Amino acid sequence: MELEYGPEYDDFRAEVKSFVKENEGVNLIGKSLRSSDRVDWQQKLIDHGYFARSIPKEYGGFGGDMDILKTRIIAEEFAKSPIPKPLGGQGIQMLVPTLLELGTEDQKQAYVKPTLRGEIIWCQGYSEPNSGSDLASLQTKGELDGDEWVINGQKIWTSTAKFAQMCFCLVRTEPDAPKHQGISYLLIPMDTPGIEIRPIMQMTGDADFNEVFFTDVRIPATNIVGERGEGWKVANATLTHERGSLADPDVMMNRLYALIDLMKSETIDGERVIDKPAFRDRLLRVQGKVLAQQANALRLLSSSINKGQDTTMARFITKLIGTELRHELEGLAIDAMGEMGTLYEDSPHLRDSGSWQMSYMYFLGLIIGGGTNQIQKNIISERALGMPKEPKIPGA
Amino acid sequence: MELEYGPEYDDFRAEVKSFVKENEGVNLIGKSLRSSDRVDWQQKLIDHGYFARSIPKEYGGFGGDMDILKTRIIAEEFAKSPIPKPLGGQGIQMLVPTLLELGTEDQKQAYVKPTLRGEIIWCQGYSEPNSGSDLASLQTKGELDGDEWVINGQKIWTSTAKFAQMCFCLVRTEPDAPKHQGISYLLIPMDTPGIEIRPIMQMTGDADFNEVFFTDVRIPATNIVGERGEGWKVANATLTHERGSLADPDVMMNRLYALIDLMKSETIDGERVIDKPAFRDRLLRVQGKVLAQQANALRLLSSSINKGQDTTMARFITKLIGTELRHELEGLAIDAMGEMGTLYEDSPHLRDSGSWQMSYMYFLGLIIGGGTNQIQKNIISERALGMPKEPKIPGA
Amino acid sequence: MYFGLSEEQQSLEDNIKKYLEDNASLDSIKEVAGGDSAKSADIHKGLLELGISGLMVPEEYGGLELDMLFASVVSGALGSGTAPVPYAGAYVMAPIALTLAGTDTQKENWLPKIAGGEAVVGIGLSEYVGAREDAAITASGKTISGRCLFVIDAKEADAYILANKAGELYLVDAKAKGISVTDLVTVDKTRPSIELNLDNVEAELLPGSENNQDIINKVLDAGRLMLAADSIGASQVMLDKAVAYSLERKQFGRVIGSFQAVKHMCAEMAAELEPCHSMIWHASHCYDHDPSQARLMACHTKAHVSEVGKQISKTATEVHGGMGFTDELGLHYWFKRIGLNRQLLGSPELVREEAARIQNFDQSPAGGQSKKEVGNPLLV
Amino acid sequence: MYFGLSEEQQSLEDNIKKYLEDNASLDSIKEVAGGDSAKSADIHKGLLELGISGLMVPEEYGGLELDMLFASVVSGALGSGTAPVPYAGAYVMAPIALTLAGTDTQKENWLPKIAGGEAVVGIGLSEYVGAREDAAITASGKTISGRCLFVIDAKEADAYILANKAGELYLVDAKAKGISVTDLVTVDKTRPSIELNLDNVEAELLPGSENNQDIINKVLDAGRLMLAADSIGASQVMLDKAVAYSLERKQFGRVIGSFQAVKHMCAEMAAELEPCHSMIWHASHCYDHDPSQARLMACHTKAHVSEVGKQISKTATEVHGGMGFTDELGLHYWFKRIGLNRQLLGSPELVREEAARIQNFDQSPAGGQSKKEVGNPLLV
Repeated sequence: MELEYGPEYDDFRAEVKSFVKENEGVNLIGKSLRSSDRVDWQQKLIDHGYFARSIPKEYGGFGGDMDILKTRIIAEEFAKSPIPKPLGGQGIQMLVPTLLELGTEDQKQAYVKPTLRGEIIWCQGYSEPNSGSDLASLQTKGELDGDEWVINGQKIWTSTAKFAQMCFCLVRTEPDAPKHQGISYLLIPMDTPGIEIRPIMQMTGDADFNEVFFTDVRIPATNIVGERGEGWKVANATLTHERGSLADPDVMMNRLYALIDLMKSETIDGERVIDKPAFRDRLLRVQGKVLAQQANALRLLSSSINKGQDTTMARFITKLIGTELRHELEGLAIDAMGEMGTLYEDSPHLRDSGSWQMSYMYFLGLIIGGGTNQIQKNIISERALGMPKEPKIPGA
Repeated sequence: MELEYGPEYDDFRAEVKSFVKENEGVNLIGKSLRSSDRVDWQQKLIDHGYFARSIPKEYGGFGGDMDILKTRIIAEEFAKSPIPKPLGGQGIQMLVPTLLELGTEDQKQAYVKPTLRGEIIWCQGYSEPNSGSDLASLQTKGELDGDEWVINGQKIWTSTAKFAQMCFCLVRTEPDAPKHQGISYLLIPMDTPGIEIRPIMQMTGDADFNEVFFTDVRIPATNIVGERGEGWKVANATLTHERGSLADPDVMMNRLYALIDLMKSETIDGERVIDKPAFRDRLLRVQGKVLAQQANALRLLSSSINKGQDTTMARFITKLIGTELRHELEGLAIDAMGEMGTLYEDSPHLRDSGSWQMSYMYFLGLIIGGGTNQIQKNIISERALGMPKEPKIPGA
Repeated sequence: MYFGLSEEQQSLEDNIKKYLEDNASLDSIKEVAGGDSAKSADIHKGLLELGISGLMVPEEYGGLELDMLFASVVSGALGSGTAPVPYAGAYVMAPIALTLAGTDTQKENWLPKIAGGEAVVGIGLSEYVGAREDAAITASGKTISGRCLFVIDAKEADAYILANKAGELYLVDAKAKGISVTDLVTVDKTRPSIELNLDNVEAELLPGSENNQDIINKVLDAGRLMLAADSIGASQVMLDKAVAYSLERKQFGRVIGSFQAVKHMCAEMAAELEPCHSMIWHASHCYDHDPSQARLMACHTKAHVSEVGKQISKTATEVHGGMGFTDELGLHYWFKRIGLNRQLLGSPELVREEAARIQNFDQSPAGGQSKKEVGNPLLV
Repeated sequence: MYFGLSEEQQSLEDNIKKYLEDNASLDSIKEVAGGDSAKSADIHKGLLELGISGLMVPEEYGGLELDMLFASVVSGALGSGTAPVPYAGAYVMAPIALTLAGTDTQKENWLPKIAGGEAVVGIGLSEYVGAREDAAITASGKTISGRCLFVIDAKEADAYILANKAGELYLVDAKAKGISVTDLVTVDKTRPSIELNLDNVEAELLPGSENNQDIINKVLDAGRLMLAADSIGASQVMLDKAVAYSLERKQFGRVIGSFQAVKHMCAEMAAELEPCHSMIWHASHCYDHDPSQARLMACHTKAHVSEVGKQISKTATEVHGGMGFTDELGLHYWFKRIGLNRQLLGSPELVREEAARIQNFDQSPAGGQSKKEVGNPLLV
């Protein structure tokens, strides 16, 4: 057991700290996406190795070694300051690793660098109205017509569709193959004629997601990653990525601190909520769970550095436990505020910009999204505990 | 809404009260089962209509009308006194109603009266080691050989096997029929050669249940209730009876009162546990649940008196909710006592004869027994919510 | 002995549900949530015709003088339909407060108007229940000053009944000088919340409430029962919708309602919710007919239903998958209504503490108020 | 950076588990539970040969002077096998108390014997943690009197270390005059509990503990970590057994582990339990290397693991169906061991309250010790 990162990393942290300090004046609020200011900032981060650190130089990355601890130090130091964070999003987290592993040289050249620089924003076209938990049953159709794919169908839960230039999309191209073997992974420019985007208004009052309709959308035949019918495999590499990223324990811990602060400042008849033992005990139960999650995350971090640590289970449970716990934590905050906890939007007396109600609902969405927690339990029992898959039902 | 029972019942209650008062000296502790004192007491209760009230006189009952409220008044008034309670048990609760509905005249004549009088004690032979939740898969075999059934096989969870004179038993007599249609309901004298009883030691330290082994056990061919192959239907009438009886809300309420008392008398550093708000809040949560259950029970009581009240759901949930709640309640008592709550058997400082630990474990047994709570959830979803049964798996 | 709804109660419930189905569709609720006050006024008008305003008003003042079970039944039906109308405060708590504590003049001035659907009286007890932000009102001569948060049914009300910390009730005309009304925006768009700031506003004490907390407690109990009933109605709809959706929605070649996980989620919701129906009936009955249990039952019903409702609103949303998160299906209107009910008139921890005080847990010795069990605890 | 067990720790765990598999089979445990003390002595002897008694004893007194993570690893392995031997008190808490607070003579008298497996020292902190039955000891001159309940590892001990309410620790020879030992019978038959009654019994203060609660807290933290580790080990076995049983047991023509309900019960157990392994490692590490977090982590680990263990011991029993309720399968030995661990050295509510005091929740203002989140809380 050694929780120190060691002197090399202390030096690195000092370097990051000084970068952060030097750039604390940078402010991109109000700058539009893909504006030169944003792209320049992104490039600066890449040049310093604070972003795209292990991606080869030839594709626009920093070209360094993979180093999870440095990645973590960067995240920690950036989190302490209001300076602009490195870009995230599905293009960077899912598409780039996929292309680097399975894309053609042309695809890597065309897409990786501008994606890293923020010049191309991607959206993900996976889920369909009738294919949620059972994603592999998706029906959006792609037919090869000469040297073009013709795409018809509908996607849903597409989060950045309104801003995206490109969509990485799962499309059924081999209708006669078994369902997992009939899918291809296509790259679709969002300005292609025949694409319509409709935002989905959600319970939080925002519309973070969209439906995307494809009607005779034609794209070049070369816009496929991997072979025809291999799209399921191509996508699965990146799905793994997504699940791991949903429950950052540092964010959870910060949220717990904010809850403690809230319970110290919120009062009932002049008495602080934290001084009411029934509330306090609920807080402490949550704190215990958060600390357990934090330790689990340390173990995962360690296993990504040190070979040979088996963390199958520790990894599979993070989405389930993380989303449920966060929902519970936000719900406790609402109870601590009582009536004031129901305030929302721009109400007078609103606490913390309404983030508690917002997160309470949003994390219910995350309990559902990204593989519902029922699917997560299937996965845990089957892949980590070795229990049997649901038996096949005739005709299903 | 009318919660009073009305003047007729007030009179009846007064009558029962006076009976109870007159007989408060009766004490059967130490009298053996089936002793004449016990049989006489049982007969006295029948003569007054305090037991077997609605069972016809010709079969040894009181011959009165079915009157749930009177039944309840009797139970309430008897519960307040240490006088001996009317007999219970599976013979009276399950076998007698079954025989009255589906038995031959000879069977009714032979068994009902002595069962009511406590001269015959029954045990139930349903579950088998490989047939628990899937009871209908039972394999104990019955073959007709001339005018005798020859029975071979094994039963388990047979609770009163050691004292019983008779066993009502489910036996596969039609091995080629579909599983629900190959079972017969047989009545087996427990002194028949070839029966062996082995007690099952359980987690509470007691052995309330047994395994019963049948080896070439021969009984008269006439010892069948209903037709060959109809045993599943015959048994199901009585299974319904069993499920309803597992969660008496009066017992629950008394147990809650005992818990409140416990939390008032138990102290930590001289402070009463009930004065510790984290414990008190847990108590109040449990109290809320108990009150909800009590109201549900009032509704069920009402529906058994008043026609036309739909209580399908209210009835199906009682076993699930009642056993879980009771287990929770007992567990809270243990926590309230802390270390003292782990004491058991004949330990010094033992509270309430160790009943909290005993019940905590016993109710875990009841969560499992009588149709596990997972099976209960299947039943609720299928029969009360109209959701589909588990699809048939090929080969299963 | 009969435990359940009477035919009249059942038919009142059915009528209101039917009315809301026909006149307060999800689309209408969305319009109201979007700010269409004409729409909510229409719905309100129709419900007034069904008699919701006169249930609690004595016959001599033109009301129906029914018992609390009627009021709960109506509240449950309104919760089922997320009805965007005043009710718990205006038509239950306010008339009870006036009837129990008002002068003849006060009653004559307001009760007939309430019964006739001509006046809405909002009610503000938050300070008494547990003051947030140090909101408080103080009386001085014939005026009161201070702040009341979360005054129920007070948006566009004609008058307010406001409590101070001691539980004394003041009647204030909404047009009186010195009142400023601030909208509070909550998650629940079906029932507006407001804050009142009062600067030497003319006010009449309801004299029965002076030095007598029994009155405000009776008003509070009634309000808590209404909120609980509303949540039960809303929870039942969420469960029903979840079951229905699970029988339509297919994944992996079967309806999701055939998966044991989904079946058990629904069974657990049903098992928690079903006793709540009986509980609110019982508590409402005790309100009128069993004073010894009335307060305890009201507190426990409010708290217990709030916990069950929270769980159901989560689980039912989960059964709906991604669609449960959308505005299109609109499940969140019920989710949020249950969420607001949970916090109004005391969140569960506060209400349970009150239930403990009612039982004198802090004073009485062991064995004091409870009966010891007789016999074997395993005899079930 | 490496978060996890070292090779030495892993191999120590494996060795103890292997030893218990070979020498403390379920049949052996049943014999011990039935009163066969020779059997438990045998198991104890074998474990002493594996070095369990010397882990916490400084090298200069013949011990291994290892860190707390080793002790936790051993405790987890003992919990896995429901090992019927002294450990948390005799070989962890007692040597820590002596090392931190004893005189040189006290150390010389006892530590080598503990390390060598020649002495068992029981430890009684119940009064300090939360006195039941007003159990208390008082010192007068060189003697102490009073009562200690639930003295850990004290059955057949050679000496006891007992705390008073102030947290001062007294060392008492088990053969001293005036001691009477009473067996307490608990549900857990693998570890005996006793009560001591003391009547002017000769006792030595461990002088470091005088007016200094840091010592007893350090001893208490260690004990809580051991109990938590024991429960984690036992819970893991219950989960493993449940999964294994579900893959053997058939109903309805399929193994029950293929039913989604059973799969999800197991998945939920795993999801709750898995982080507990990391938590006990982290808490043990903090015990030695991060004093600012050590007490908080020990309290939270004890409380959290107790809650998880309670749930798992219930659910794993349920997965076993009726067999889970029998002595034959013996699952209840783990169930009850987890049950006793939950209550020893403070039940969860008490320990959480202690965690609150450690964080000064009762004093510090908002923002005092915590950092405010930066940025959007939805950025995950």
